[in-house]
Amino acid sequence: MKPESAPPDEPVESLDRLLRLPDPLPPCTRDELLGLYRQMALIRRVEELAAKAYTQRKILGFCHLYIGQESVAVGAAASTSDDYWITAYRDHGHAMAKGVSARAMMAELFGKRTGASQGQGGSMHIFDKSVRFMGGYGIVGAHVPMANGIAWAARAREEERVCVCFFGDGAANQGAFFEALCLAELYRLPVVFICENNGYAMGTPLHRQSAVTDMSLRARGVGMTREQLAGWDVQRVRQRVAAARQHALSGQGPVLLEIVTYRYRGHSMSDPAKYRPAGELEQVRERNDPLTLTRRDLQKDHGLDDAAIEAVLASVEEEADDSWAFAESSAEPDPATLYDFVYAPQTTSLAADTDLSAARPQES
Amino acid sequence: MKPESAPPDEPVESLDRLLRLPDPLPPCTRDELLGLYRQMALIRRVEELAAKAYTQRKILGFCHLYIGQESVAVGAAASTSDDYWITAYRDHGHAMAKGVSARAMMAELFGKRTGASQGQGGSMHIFDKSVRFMGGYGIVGAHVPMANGIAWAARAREEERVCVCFFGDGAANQGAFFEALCLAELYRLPVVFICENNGYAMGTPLHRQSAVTDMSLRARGVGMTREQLAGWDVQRVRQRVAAARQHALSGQGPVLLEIVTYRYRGHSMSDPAKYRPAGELEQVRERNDPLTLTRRDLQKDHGLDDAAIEAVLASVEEEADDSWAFAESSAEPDPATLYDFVYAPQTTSLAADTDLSAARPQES
Amino acid sequence: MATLQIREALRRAMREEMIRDPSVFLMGEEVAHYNGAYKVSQGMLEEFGELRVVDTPISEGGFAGLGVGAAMAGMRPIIEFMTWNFSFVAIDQVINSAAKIWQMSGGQYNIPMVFRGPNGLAENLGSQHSTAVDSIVAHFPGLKVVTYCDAHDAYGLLKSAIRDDNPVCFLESELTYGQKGEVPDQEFLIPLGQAKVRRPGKDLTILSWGKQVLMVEAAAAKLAEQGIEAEVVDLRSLRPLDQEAIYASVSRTRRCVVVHEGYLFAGVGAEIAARVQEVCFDHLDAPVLRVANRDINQPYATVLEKLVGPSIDRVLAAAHRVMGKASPAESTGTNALTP
Amino acid sequence: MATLQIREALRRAMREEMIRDPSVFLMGEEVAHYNGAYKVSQGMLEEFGELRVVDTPISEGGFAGLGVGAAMAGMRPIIEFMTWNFSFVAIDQVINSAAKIWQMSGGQYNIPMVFRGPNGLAENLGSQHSTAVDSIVAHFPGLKVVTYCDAHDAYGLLKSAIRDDNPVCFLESELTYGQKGEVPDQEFLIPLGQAKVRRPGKDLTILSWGKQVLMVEAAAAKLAEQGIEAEVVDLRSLRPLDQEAIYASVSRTRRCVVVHEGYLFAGVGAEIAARVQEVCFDHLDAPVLRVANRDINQPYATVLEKLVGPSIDRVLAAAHRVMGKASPAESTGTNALTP
Ligand SMILES: Cc1ncc(C[n+]2csc(CCOP(=O)(O)OP(=O)(O)O)c2C)c(N)n1
Ligand SMILES: Cc1ncc(C[n+]2csc(CCOP(=O)(O)OP(=O)(O)O)c2C)c(N)n1
Ligand SMILES: [Mg+2]
Ligand SMILES: [Mg+2]
Repeated sequence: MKPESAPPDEPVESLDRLLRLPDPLPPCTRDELLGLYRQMALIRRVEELAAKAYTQRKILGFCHLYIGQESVAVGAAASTSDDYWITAYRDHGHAMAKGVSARAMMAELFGKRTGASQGQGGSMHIFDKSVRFMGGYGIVGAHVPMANGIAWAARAREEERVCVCFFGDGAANQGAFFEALCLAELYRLPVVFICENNGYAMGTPLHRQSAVTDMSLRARGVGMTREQLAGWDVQRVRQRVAAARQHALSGQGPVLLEIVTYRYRGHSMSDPAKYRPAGELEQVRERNDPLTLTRRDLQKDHGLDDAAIEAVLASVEEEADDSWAFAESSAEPDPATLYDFVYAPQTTSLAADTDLSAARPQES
Repeated sequence: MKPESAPPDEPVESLDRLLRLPDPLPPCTRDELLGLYRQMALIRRVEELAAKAYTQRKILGFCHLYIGQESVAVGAAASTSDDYWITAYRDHGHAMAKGVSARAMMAELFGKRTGASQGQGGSMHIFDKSVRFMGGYGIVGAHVPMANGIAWAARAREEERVCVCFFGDGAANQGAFFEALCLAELYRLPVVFICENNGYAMGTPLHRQSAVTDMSLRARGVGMTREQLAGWDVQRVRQRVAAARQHALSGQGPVLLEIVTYRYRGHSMSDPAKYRPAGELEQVRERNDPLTLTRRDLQKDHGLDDAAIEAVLASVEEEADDSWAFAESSAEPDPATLYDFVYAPQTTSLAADTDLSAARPQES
Repeated sequence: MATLQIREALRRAMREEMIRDPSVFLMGEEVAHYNGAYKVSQGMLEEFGELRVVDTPISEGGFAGLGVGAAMAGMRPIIEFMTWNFSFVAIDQVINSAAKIWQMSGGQYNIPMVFRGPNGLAENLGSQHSTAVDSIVAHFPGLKVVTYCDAHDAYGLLKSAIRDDNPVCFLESELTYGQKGEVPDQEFLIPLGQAKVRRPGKDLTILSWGKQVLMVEAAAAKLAEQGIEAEVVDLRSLRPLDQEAIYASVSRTRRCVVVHEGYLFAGVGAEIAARVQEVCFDHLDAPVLRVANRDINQPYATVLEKLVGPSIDRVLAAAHRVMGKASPAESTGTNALTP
Repeated sequence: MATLQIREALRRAMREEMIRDPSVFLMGEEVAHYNGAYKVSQGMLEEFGELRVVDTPISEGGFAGLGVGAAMAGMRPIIEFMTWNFSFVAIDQVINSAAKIWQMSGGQYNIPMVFRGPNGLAENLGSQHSTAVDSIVAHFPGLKVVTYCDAHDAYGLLKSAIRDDNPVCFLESELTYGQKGEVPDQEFLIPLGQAKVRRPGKDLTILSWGKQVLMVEAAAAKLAEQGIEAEVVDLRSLRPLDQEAIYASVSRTRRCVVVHEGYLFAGVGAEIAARVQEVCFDHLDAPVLRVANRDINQPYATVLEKLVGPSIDRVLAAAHRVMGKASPAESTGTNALTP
């Protein structure tokens, strides 16, 4: 109960605990950084090919490219590789960063049975249980509550794992997002919520969809720990996601990280993105391109020469081309499987086998 | 777009604009305060009779009493009598404070055709168009977005009216509530959101349903102006709602007022409210009862004697008793009207009558 | 053999399954400290603790989604909607997440979970608190939909629902939580998807489910007094639907009435009528009739409310009609014939 | 007489009604600055300004609820769901608020508003983006449910929907927004609740609505080549349903097939089949058959996707079956007969 006198109405700063943890990881070694660079380059190259395949109608439906945002998924993967991930429909980058092969990715886009989701899901619904990639989802905001359940399961089993949940700035207007934040904080669940603020929800710039444009502030209404950071630098993303993970696992509650980023393409393949102010894209690409920045770091901090970088890019090119060839040559799903995806086959025993000796007498 | 460098991560205080407006109204005159007292007493008395009628099965279904919270509705009505109101299922106090007669209220509870909603609505769904009472609703949180639309209409017609929207502390966990706050602030709608924090959502005390127990903080996540106040004193409620109304009408955006209050009865008639800590109810009733406090003010500040107060209470008693008699003697709804409430009769013209001279030529 | 209230039978099912399998947990509004809005989970917090019997804020979408995520990650959540009326703010999680993840993921993630809570009329609560969701949830492939009419079936079916490896919507009723019935002490499970003949008969088949079955049995007893032997079949599971049992009975009796709560239009009753007339066309001596809610929103006042749902009188009238005994068409309440 | 795309016909209807009545406004995601996700509202922001053509954040429940409130307070909102798939996060506002307020308030507040947007399959979008909501919204009394198959009807029906004094769910289709048709220059309105015979025929009646009508017409043309004269009826309005038109046609042809997109189970097709068999029982020479989506969630891959929905082949097979020409039962895709 509240005191009888009028309660204070000054802001309570303890409710705005920023994520004050220092960077927890040692800096990337040369090989680690080169690995992150290669992964970002591979995601970009695979998506460039996907764009091409889309214009050839080998890929159909919606196709939301992640180009420009690669540092977020790859930086996050560098510190949460063994954790659970869940994301929205712009999921190619997340899936590949988490471990889905270029082949399985491309084959899914091509709608083939070798695809990550056997051709059932398509671009928006990449899943891979083997790497704890819990999928991409098409209803904006709806997967955010699911992250809590995944974290619930991990905690119940005493796994040292968080659930990392990616969503967009637009999604931070959905009731599902808000309810999920409330529940996560109430139950102190090990979730790292990552709002990838790329400045737009489809054609709507941030300031026209929200009165607050620092989306990490959403955390304040529910008392959650928060931080906002620029996402261009894959190394910084790696560190701050590591810090958030550490916070969430410590039992102090979940974290909302807002990571500022930018998408180079339209919302989906069918969006010409005419709503951008002139020069905006060029400026971001010029100053903040994750690949360019990392290449610079590799050269400046780790002494890599152009030839070494080009060799990496060549292997990326090869892997991406191979994914296309693989997808193209894979078989279509078998129509005989049409009804296989209604119910999962029952494997849990339905026998009367419960040992009730542990049970207290039944109250009546 | 965000700057390329990492953005600041200190809280931006401008987003927490508290409601700094001073009390806008002159203090209550003696007659005004007596009027508020009478209204609170009438609401309480009618509800006490409703409780009695419920045990006699003259009132059925759910019946959520407002006893203890009267100062909130009555104080708010004192400064928004001509505005639109909308609320949840605990709506008897709001309806009567806004102008629904004791007779229409009681007859609705009795399910009679003379009831405020013709016996169609019952306790949870009191409506009265003639006093801009837009109803009580049964789905927690769902009416909060509707408040925005009512305010939208008022603004579009350039009425000098706000929509006052009442809801509980529990409702402040619903996605609908959050979305409504976001939209209201984005569109700067003239809405006064009043969270009546009575400490419980059914049997769950506040601290077990929300990590944040100052519910006005919900406003911070969306940048809305907010204030928290104790609701025991009907005069203070009157002033702060007036201040909020003034803010909302000034074009500066909506306000979230959290008004701390307490319900004396269980959640509904079927709840024995065993979950309260021992002595809590007694303490609140002893120290903070709205009727007792106002009676004290009337005597201390306006020199009313006991006899004057008792005369008011006698007239309240009479009016409440009359409402029972009226409800009891009213006719049941006519079964022949069963199908009258599916579709409203069409009164808008369906003739081809649009004057298109104002229209620009149709683009093709 | 113990005599249990339905709420006790449901509780026994949940307790046994929670003892059996640590991945089962119960979550919902007021399920823990308050012991359940309708006392179904009485005592369970004490027995299993706060991590397995979990109170939630009023955030149906949030905790339904939490359940889906937990199910994906290997738990077996039981998500209680205080009533199914409130599931509409969470229905996206039921139909777009729970029902589709097995399919979208190409068969990688199954969703072993139960959504449960009271459904349909609970008397004088008005239109926002009286909705039966049967037809909504049964519309979507990927979900199972199960209900019961007595304590025995409530127990055996809920146990199967909890063990089912797919999402199950389990529909209960406030009005019958206190209804008593015999439940064997020995553990048993009732497979989902099997209808049960409650009363054999040769003259017509009355199909129903949920608490309406008891009303239908009372109607059948009256019909018997009039010399009409109605076969009463409790479908118990709407998804999967025990089609064979339906067709077998109707082919034999050649007449069929479907009785259910909830809106008539595009309801499960319509589905059954559509199937029966298709499959049993040559065996039918009369059209399949439906007795469901009249096509209006539920009013508060008793005098109106009691006209809306199925009733013995309306079932009798429909039965007489399919038997070819003239009966005023309007009393069947099928929408085709009433306003 | 102008030839308009369907999106242009819809736009014309909205523009005219907004010119006629200042209380009409359009609200939804991307409707203003982006000119509509599917360009239905192209140019309307420029013409009517930001207070009448309103972009929203991604908060369907929030802005649907805003629309309901505005309608109560005397406005006539048109709420666009970018697609109806996203209405499930807002469906509580549609079915528990919009549909019920007239009733709950005892006839004080009517809700003159339109919820509109594309519905059903849009090709290769997978199961979360391919749902047809016809059966969900039609289930609830208090809502009207309207759809169209060509530009002419799109225009005339949307105008009536906007002027209707009750909440109307208006179902469009991405796939046909670009489809052209003739629309008279003179203003006209088409009353809601009137079916339209698209092709007269004597041998069987095919009932359909929405974009499936065009496919059904193509099927009817093929049937004609085979000497079977199918009457094609476009229902246009599912609520209110033009029952008389249905019964009149079927009583004459004595055979009926219902064709619609969306899930089969407890769908509007089931409702129609249930009614037709009840009312026309003595006139039917064959069971009423349904051709709807197979009872599964929509897969992404084209090779699978194209097997799910109604198709000319499946309509032909159903028609042959009701005509008594043997045809493999499975190809009708009715759930009663296929897995
Ligand atoms: C509930 C719902 N509403 C609308 C949509 C249509 N839609 C798909 S993506 C999108 C924009 C999302 O923006 P944001 O969350 O910022 O993510 P981004 O696309 O920028 O990655 C919209 C409106 C949807 N899929 N789901
Ligand atoms: C969506 C929804 N969920 C659950 C309920 C059941 N319910 C009715 S009132 C209530 C508690 C509401 O608490 P609060 O918002 O604090 O209002 P109060 O009753 O204290 O006035 C609950 C859980 C409901 N009516 N609607
Ligand atoms: Mg974005
Ligand atoms: Mg409360």
